[in-house]
Amino acid sequence: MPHPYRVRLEAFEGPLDLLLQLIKEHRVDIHAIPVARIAWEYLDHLAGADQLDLEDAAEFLLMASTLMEIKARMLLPVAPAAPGVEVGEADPRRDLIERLLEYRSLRRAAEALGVREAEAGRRFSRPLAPEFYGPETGVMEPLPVTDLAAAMAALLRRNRPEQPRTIPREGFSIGEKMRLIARTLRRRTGERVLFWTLVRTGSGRREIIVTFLALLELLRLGWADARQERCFGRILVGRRGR
Amino acid sequence: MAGEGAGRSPGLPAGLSLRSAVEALLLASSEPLRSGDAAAVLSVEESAVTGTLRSLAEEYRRDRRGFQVVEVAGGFRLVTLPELAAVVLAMRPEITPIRLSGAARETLAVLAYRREATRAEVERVRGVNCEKLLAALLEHGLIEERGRRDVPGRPIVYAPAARFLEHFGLASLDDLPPLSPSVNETSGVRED
Amino acid sequence: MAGEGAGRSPGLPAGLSLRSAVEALLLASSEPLRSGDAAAVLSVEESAVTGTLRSLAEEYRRDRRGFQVVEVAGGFRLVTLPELAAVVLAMRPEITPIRLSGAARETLAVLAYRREATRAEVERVRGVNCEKLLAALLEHGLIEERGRRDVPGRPIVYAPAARFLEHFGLASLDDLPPLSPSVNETSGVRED
Repeated sequence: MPHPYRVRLEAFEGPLDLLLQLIKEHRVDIHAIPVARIAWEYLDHLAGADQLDLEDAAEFLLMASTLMEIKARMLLPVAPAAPGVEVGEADPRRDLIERLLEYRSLRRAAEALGVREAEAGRRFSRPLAPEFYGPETGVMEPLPVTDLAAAMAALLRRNRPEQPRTIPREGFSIGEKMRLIARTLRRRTGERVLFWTLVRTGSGRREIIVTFLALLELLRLGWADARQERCFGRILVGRRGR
Repeated sequence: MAGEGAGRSPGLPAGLSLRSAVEALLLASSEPLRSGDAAAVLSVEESAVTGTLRSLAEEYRRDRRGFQVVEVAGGFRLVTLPELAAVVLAMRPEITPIRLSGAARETLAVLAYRREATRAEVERVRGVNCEKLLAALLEHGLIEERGRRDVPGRPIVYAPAARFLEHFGLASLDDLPPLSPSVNETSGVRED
Repeated sequence: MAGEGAGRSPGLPAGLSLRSAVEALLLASSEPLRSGDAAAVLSVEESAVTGTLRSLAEEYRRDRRGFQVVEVAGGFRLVTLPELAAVVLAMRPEITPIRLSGAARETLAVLAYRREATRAEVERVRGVNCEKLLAALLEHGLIEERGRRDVPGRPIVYAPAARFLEHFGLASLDDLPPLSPSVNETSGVRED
């Protein structure tokens, strides 16, 4: 029996959610659930579900059996509770009603939180990725100006003709590599990149190690995450969600 | 975390106002600025810091600055005006705010309004298995483990973490939106 | 990078000033804020943004705020006052302050004592490649580009920036400590 407004089960957070929805459609008081009717419709939904993933469906099925049980017990001439009448101790619906009320209260709380979440998501604080620590805060180690003069004097003394030319060595530090990795990851938001793509081609062992240490530092700071499926396997690096 | 450096107290540099020092700390803080930490660093009374923070908040509002001081997760933070969200996001598309799923919000609501709960308690209220969800929330730092409950099986107790407060813009758990008593349809049943 | 979102232009929200919008962008920007990008996002002329940034810088200085607007390579940035560095560092011990290496000091010294120099000129004095170093100093706002020299190749001319003076507590470049005369004579730095 197809339901006119069949919904996919995944659209519901769980059996309680589905039940609440059905009750709402009938515009009845939770305290006076017409169990027979609701149970029928509930089963319809299960039957009409596109696909019943066993793991996800277990809870829905459990609720179905609870409903059937309540329905059966209500057929027994023990507690003749007319609709709208306060639910008595013996009402087989009591447990279910309490759970529904509690769940509905939770739903409302979650909705209220959702409003706060949306508001909070519209305010942005200063981004403090590790790569910006220094310049971001404008913090520089104090240096007396006399040091500058000394540097210049030394430079001039040293700077005589015929001095052999020094070939500059490639400099790299962990901080520099952190900035580099962070920059790469930021440019590829949502992607994962291979660790090796973070290492420049032709890098020496020392540079690779420094890059790796920089990655570890970013992991420690919670800025990036990395996965390695097995020992010596490839390492996939991504930016960690905010 | 923010308190680590509070041991050293360089104090307020000569010629600078408490206002400008607090402002600088607010800007440079990677987490909500705790007034106690700021007070320790500046060698002043905590009440002086809180007072300064509140008057800064008032000053920014009055001067119609593009940012405001908000109280969140037990501290203070300098944030952009919500009205300017679209502008900021157009500039920095990579910071699209995360919105949690309804299931995640429900789970967090149970933990937040009850202050803490075990997995079984969350599952009883929600009526569904919450194992994966709790693991995901833990991984995102929104909740934390808080010991074990002294009942058979010694289940882990979960509680909202500071990050939860930050994500929802709450100053503390006392700042949670009040649970509205069911207005319509029910016959005077108070919820929870 | 900062320009990614500049294509979309939400424009200035009604009732908000350009000043507050630019201020918000300055705060939320992870990289130096480019006036062109901000102008595109706000749908205004770039000159309006630059003007606003300069008047904000002036306003913060006048009001003795704890932060300032500095112009660094590629844009503008909101940073804490250098005098408050010790306080900020005490609060956030994880921040590694920018430390000027010996090489950086030498390069700055060359630029400062000569007032300005091209990369080739700096390299001639220092005897080593200075490309990366100049880029880093630019990024930190310690030096700035000042046009191009009218010689073959039209190389960029670098000069110490306002931030350099601030960092060393100098009112102007004339306040630099004099170099001992003997040294000065041998190379004729001042004249060149």
